[in-house]
Parts: sequence; structure tokens; C-alpha cells
Amino acid sequence: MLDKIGIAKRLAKELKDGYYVNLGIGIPTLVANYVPEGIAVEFQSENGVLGMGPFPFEGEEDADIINAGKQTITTLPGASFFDSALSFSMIRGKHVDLTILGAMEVAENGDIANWKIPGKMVKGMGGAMDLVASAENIIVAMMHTNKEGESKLLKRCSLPLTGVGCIKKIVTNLAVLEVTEKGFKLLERAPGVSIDDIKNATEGKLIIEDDIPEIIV
Amino acid sequence: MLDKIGIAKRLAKELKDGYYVNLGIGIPTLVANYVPEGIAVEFQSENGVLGMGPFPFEGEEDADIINAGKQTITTLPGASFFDSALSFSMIRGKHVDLTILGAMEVAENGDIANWKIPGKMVKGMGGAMDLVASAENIIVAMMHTNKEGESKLLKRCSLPLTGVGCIKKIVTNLAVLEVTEKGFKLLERAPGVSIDDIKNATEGKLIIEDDIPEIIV
Amino acid sequence: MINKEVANVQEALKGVTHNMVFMLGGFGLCGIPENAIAQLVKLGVKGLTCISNNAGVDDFGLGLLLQKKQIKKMISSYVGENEEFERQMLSGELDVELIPQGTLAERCRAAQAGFPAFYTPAGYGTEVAEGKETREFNGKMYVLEHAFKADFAFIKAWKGDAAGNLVFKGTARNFNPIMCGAAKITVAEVEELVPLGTLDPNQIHIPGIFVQRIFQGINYEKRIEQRTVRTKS
Amino acid sequence: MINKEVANVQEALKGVTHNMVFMLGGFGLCGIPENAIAQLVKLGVKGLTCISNNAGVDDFGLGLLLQKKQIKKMISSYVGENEEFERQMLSGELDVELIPQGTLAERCRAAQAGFPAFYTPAGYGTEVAEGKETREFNGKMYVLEHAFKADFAFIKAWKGDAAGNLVFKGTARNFNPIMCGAAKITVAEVEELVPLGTLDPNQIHIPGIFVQRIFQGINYEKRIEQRTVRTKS
Repeated sequence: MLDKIGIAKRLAKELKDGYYVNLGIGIPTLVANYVPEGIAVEFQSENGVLGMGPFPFEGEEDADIINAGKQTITTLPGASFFDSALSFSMIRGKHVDLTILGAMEVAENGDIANWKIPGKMVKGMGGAMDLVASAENIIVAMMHTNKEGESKLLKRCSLPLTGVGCIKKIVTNLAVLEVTEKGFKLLERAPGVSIDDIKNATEGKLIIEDDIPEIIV
Repeated sequence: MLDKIGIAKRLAKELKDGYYVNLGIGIPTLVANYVPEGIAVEFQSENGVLGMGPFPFEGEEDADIINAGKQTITTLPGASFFDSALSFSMIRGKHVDLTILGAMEVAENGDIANWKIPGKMVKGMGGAMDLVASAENIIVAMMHTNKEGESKLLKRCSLPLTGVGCIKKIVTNLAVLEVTEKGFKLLERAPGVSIDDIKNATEGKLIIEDDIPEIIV
Repeated sequence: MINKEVANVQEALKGVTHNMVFMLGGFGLCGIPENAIAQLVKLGVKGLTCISNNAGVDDFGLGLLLQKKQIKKMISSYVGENEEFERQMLSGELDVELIPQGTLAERCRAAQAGFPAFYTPAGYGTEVAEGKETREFNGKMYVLEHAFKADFAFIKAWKGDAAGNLVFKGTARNFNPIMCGAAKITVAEVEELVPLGTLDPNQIHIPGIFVQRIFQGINYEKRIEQRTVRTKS
Repeated sequence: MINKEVANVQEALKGVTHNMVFMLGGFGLCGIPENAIAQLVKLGVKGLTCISNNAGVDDFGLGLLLQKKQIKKMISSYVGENEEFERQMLSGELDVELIPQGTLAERCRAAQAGFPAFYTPAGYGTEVAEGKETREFNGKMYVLEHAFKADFAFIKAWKGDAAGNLVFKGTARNFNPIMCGAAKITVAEVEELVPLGTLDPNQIHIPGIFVQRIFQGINYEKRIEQRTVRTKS
């Protein structure tokens, strides 16, 4: 089974040379720490920065330079700041090549829910609805099951949707899956995780063809 | 009768303190030379400059600093440059307080034609269609009649329209007129011009109430 | 030059009354109009509708207005940092409209730019699109969204001049530039009011035409919401 | 940093073929991509559709492509400075679509920003609106206009870096920033390609994400169309 770092490391393999990438809050943010050697990627944050670097050294943090998670950050040479309209022009206009974000539920038809639990939790969608409605290449990073042990890969989402039919790939603590017309196609399984483990943790239709290799991180 | 300078001087009286003003090519451009003492106005040019100053001194012209008439210009302290989208945000968003532009024809219902003579002349509308469709306060500066002596203040425009029902006021070599629901209301007459002269030169409905004072420039 | 400078926040907020609709710049606590918010608390105006990406934290930013129950309705994209907000929302005291961040941005920009409406893909197929017109363009579905209407926009800039020209710093830019001119009256507070002619005309983020009043702000706290640092090894 | 730098105009225009749709920055002769235009003449590509506010003059700017009859269709707002243009248009050799300048600008920006369509008041009631959807919002009539689609955008900037970040000068900015990222491939030529990290991140007019290729331009003529001066008294 993968831990959060493991999920982030596996996600990092999805980065390709020349990609502009938007990372959501949580596990996705960790991906920035594992960019493969020899490729160039730039990280965009929808609050208005391109070319994000690591956290600042203690004492060098600047209240005016944060990411979408409200964390203090630094920028790399070649970075730029811009307003919220231009930031979403990048997203909506498909200039961002890859979006990685968390989810509460993903359905076998590619629907995603990650912004609201009616009557319980209403934090808002932030930029997530724009991201999932616009990007061609969206990967969800999440635990395979919730705290109650229930599957988060469903036939249909039960929570209010963030976007419809937009998720292409999912990386969980148990597996890597592709969303296909037929359902969740299992691509890779986490070390020490059996096909049956994944079947038991997946409510939506699971498609298993050929041998399923182990995730290498 | 007023000459072009006279028309420009009369138009300058329409400027009010705090106005942002867009001046069209031709007579309107001259208005900038006659801003009344003691008021502050700023001139916007739709190619992307606010705070235009006079022409540059010989040898100081800069190919990168022009107005919408493609003339080399200077800027005043407090000026700014911006792209064409933001420029038309100023215009469409009603942030420009006064637009003065030329016309080939104006109709008694406020329609204006100034961009095309089918089969003869097609220069294009430039920013004129955005200006007349957006601004609340549009004044036309033109000769009362064309080169053939025909009235340019018509019942209905004969040329392709630039905008509908948008002109509020007209300053010509003969008169100042307001476009009202009933027709062209004569407000002032040029020095040495009789009411009959104006009647003869106006095809559209002319409304004459009370005494008509002479234009003071 | 048309002079937009006013002496202080009191003068800048003249005309503010109960039940108005405000736009407030900022993302989280970054780039928020601290002086204007403090003055709104002092004025005690109530029944407010606030358009702002976030709702502050319990004891800072718009949280200060929420504490005093001055806000009737929030229009935001993310409100997850504020317990008092959550309490008022769940109890029904506070009306909340959550909309996608890019839609929020563009509805501001549409108001600034004189566009009544535009089509965006964000929110299609979700409850955000309920009751809204949807339409297909080139095989993809879009939602019709409308320009905001507001009485005042409260803007925080880094530098500005008496002509109302503004320059922003870092990610404190966010919604501030696109809210300028998007309300009937735009009030800008700046960390540094510089002499006219000091700002490079080529490097002005928002020309003064979009700003009605500008003043030198004071006592900026610029609180950091999530202080994340590395240690030097 | 993602490197967008290419060696020269030849490399920058790789993939350009006949019958393509181009966007070209510039207002009049101010801020036009001189190097790209010269290379298009050399390549001899024909049947082009050019989206550009103006069509150059007889012997400069897009006039150079018109002379060689490489342009099939012009989409512009104002074309009054070019006799060869007028001849080709009146003879029917050249297809011309004239649209309001603000609409032209926003159709570029919509393509850049992923908006399929928007409502604008410009042209309502005129032949520009013929065949187009019109609609009332708040008692005023608007016309539905669509985002452009183009193969290449040719951009001229003042300064740029290898990351594709661009800074423009004066009114040479005009349509250039809003055409960046509005075509499949955006090619920027710059007067000065500066080392990475030289440009202030706060003062970049167009972030490199909107630019696919950037090169150091050469031999700029920067012709002045209307030289108007005062004499020192």
C-alpha cells in the first residue's frame, strides 16, 4: 500500500517535459518535491503565480507571496504574477497541461465530487470547478476508501458534483486506474496489494485485463 | 460660420472637470488644444494610452508611442499604456465620460453612419462602433453639409450605420443641435448664420424653440 | 491629471450605507483592503452583500464584519477558514452563494469591461448551473454567467498615485485589478502613495480611470494564514 | 523553467503552410511582428487568413504579403491606409471581414481565455450584426460574438526571456498580449531577449505559458506612419 509520499511519487511520473502543472491542496502539493530528473515543468497556482519554487527559508516569508493553499512560497527565475482573470485564462484556455487534485468521490463515468457534503461541510469549490471543466488532463489523487472504509470509486457520485465526465486517471494508495468508457480500468497495483484488495475497495465497475504490474515509485 | 478650429473650440466647452475623453480622428483631435482653464481632463486613445499630451518635439518622436490616428504623441505625468482588451473595457464599461467623433451622416433618431460608402470607400469602423454602442455621452463634430452641399443631418441615414439611436449632440460649422425624441433641436447658431441657413442645410426634422443664441467660442 | 486622492479612509468611504453590495479584493488574507474593512466595522453598516473570493478568518479580514453580523450575504468561491462563518451559514443567519473561482473572477471582469454575460464551462452539470442557461459550442457544454453589480469596490494595492494608477505586488494582486471599475465607486487603499509621474506608464497594472478614490493606507498587519518555511541546513 | 527559445525566425515559423489562419499583433505599423512578416514573404505561403487590426501600408507590414497576393482573407477593424488592399478588395481578389475594434480584441482574448462566446453591444443594429444572434440584457441590446480560431499568432514584444515571458513598450502593446495563447502556436519576436531572471515577475505583461516559441528579432525598422511633431520655440 502506498502512503501519501508514495502516491505523490507515483503521480510525479505523470509529469512530462514542458508541462505546466496545477497542483491541488493536500497530496497533490507534495508532487512538486518529486519532479523527475532531466525534465522541466512549471507549477501554476490559481491565485496568480507561475513558476513556484519551494517554501521560503525561515524569516524570508512574504505575506504577499502565497499559493492557493495560502502557504508562503518562493518563486523561481522566470516566474510571473498575474490577476485572477488571467490565471483562469490559463486554466480555461487549456494552457495548463496537467491538473492533479484531490477528491471525495470519483464515479466510473469520470464524474468527481470534492467540494461539499450537504448539511455537514461546505468549504466551497475554489478553482476546482474551473479546473475540471477545462483541463484535458486531470488526475485525481486520493485514498481509495474513506475513513469509514467505504469505496471512493463509485458507480455514481452521491455528493454534489464538481464536474461531469472529466476525470481521466486516478492514483490511490492501492492502485492506478484509468477512467474508460467501460469503467475503471486497473493499470497498476500498489506494492503488497492484491487484485482482490482493489476489487473489494472499488464500488464502481472495475476492469482488469492482462497482468497488472506493481507500481514502481 | 465656424471653421474647423471654431468647431473644436465650441466642442471644448463640452469638457467638464474630471472627464475622461476619447477624441476621434479629424476635427475632434483638435479639441485637445482648447481645454478650458481650471479643469482637469484626460484623453484616452483606443490603441492603448490614457493621459495623452501634445505632439513630441522634432527628433523626440517614438515609433512605439502613437495615438489611434497613428500620429506620434507624448504622454503626461500619470499616463498609462495598456492592451486593446483593457482599452475597450474602458470604453464598453462606460469609464470614458465623453466621446467626440466625426460622421458622414446623422439621423434625427440619433443613428450615425461614418465607416463605409458601399462600392466606393471601405476603410472600416475601427473603434467607432464600440464607442457609439457603449458611451452615454457622444457628440458628433462635422460639417453641416457634404462636399455636394447636401445635408448630413437626415431623417434617416442612407449609408450603412455605425450605431443606432446613440448620438445626443452635434456641433457643426453652422449650429449646435441636440438629438431629441422629436428631432434635431437647435440650441445655438454659428456667428453670421441665420435660422433659415440652418433650416436649408438640415434635411431631418429641425425643432426651433425660443430664441437661438449665437455660439460663443 | 484628474485627482482621485482623498485624505483618509473616512473620506474614502463616504456614501457607504446599509444593505449595499461590496466587492472586496484579496485571496485569503493576501491583498485584502484592511483599512476599508476596519472602517466598515466602525461605521457599523449592516445588511451587506460581500463579493469576495474568501470570507477571511475568525478574527481578521471579512471575519471582522461577520463577528459583528454586518454581512447578510457572501458571494465567494471558498470559505473554509472561518468557524464563525460556518456557524452563521449552517444556522441560516448568513446567506451564502458559492461560485467557481474563475467564474467569480470573470463576473468581476465583465462588470469592469461592460460585458453583460459570457459562457463558461465551469460548473456545467453541477448545482452551480441549476436554473442557469446552458448551451453547446463546438461540442462542449457551457453555462451563461452574468456580470456582477456592486455599489463599492474596495481595493488594496501596493503603490498608487493621485491619478488613481495602481501597481500590485506578488499574489496580493489576485482579484484586486479586476474589481477596479466593476462597481459604481472604486476605492483603492495603497501601502505607498507615490508622487505623480513616479510610476512607469508602461508598468501600471490598473489605470486611474477605473478608480474613483485613492488614499494612503495605514497600519497594515498583512497577516500570514499558513506560514510554511524551510530551515537553512 | 520551460525553454521556449529558438535560434531564429526560420525555426520559429516551422510548420507554417498554405491556407493557414494567422493572428498578427500591431496597431497600424506600431508593434507589428516585422521578422515574422518578412519570413512569411520568403516562405511564399499563400491562401492565408490574417486576423490583424490593420493591413499595413502598401510597402510595409501586411502590405508586403498583400503585394505578393499571399492573403486570401483579412479580418480587421480598419484598413484605410493601403491602396493595394483597396484595389484587391474592390476587385474581389481579397475577402475582407471588417469588425469593430473592441470586438476584434475580445474575440482574441476569448480564444486566449477559453471563452467560446460573449455578448457585446458593438455593432448592434448595423450590418456587423447581420446573421448574428442578438439579445437584450437590462434593457440594452447585445450581439453574440465568438472566439477566434487560428493556427499561429505572431507577436512582437519589447523584451522577453527564454521562459517566454514578455514585456511590451508604449502603445506597441495593443493587440499583442491578447493574441498570445489565442492560436495553436504563439511565436514571439523580441527586440531584446534578456537573461532569465532579469524581468521583474511583478511586471511581466504576458507569462510564458501563453508563448510556444520566442526569438531575438533583428533589423527592426519600426516605421512611423504619421510623424507629427512640434517645433521647439
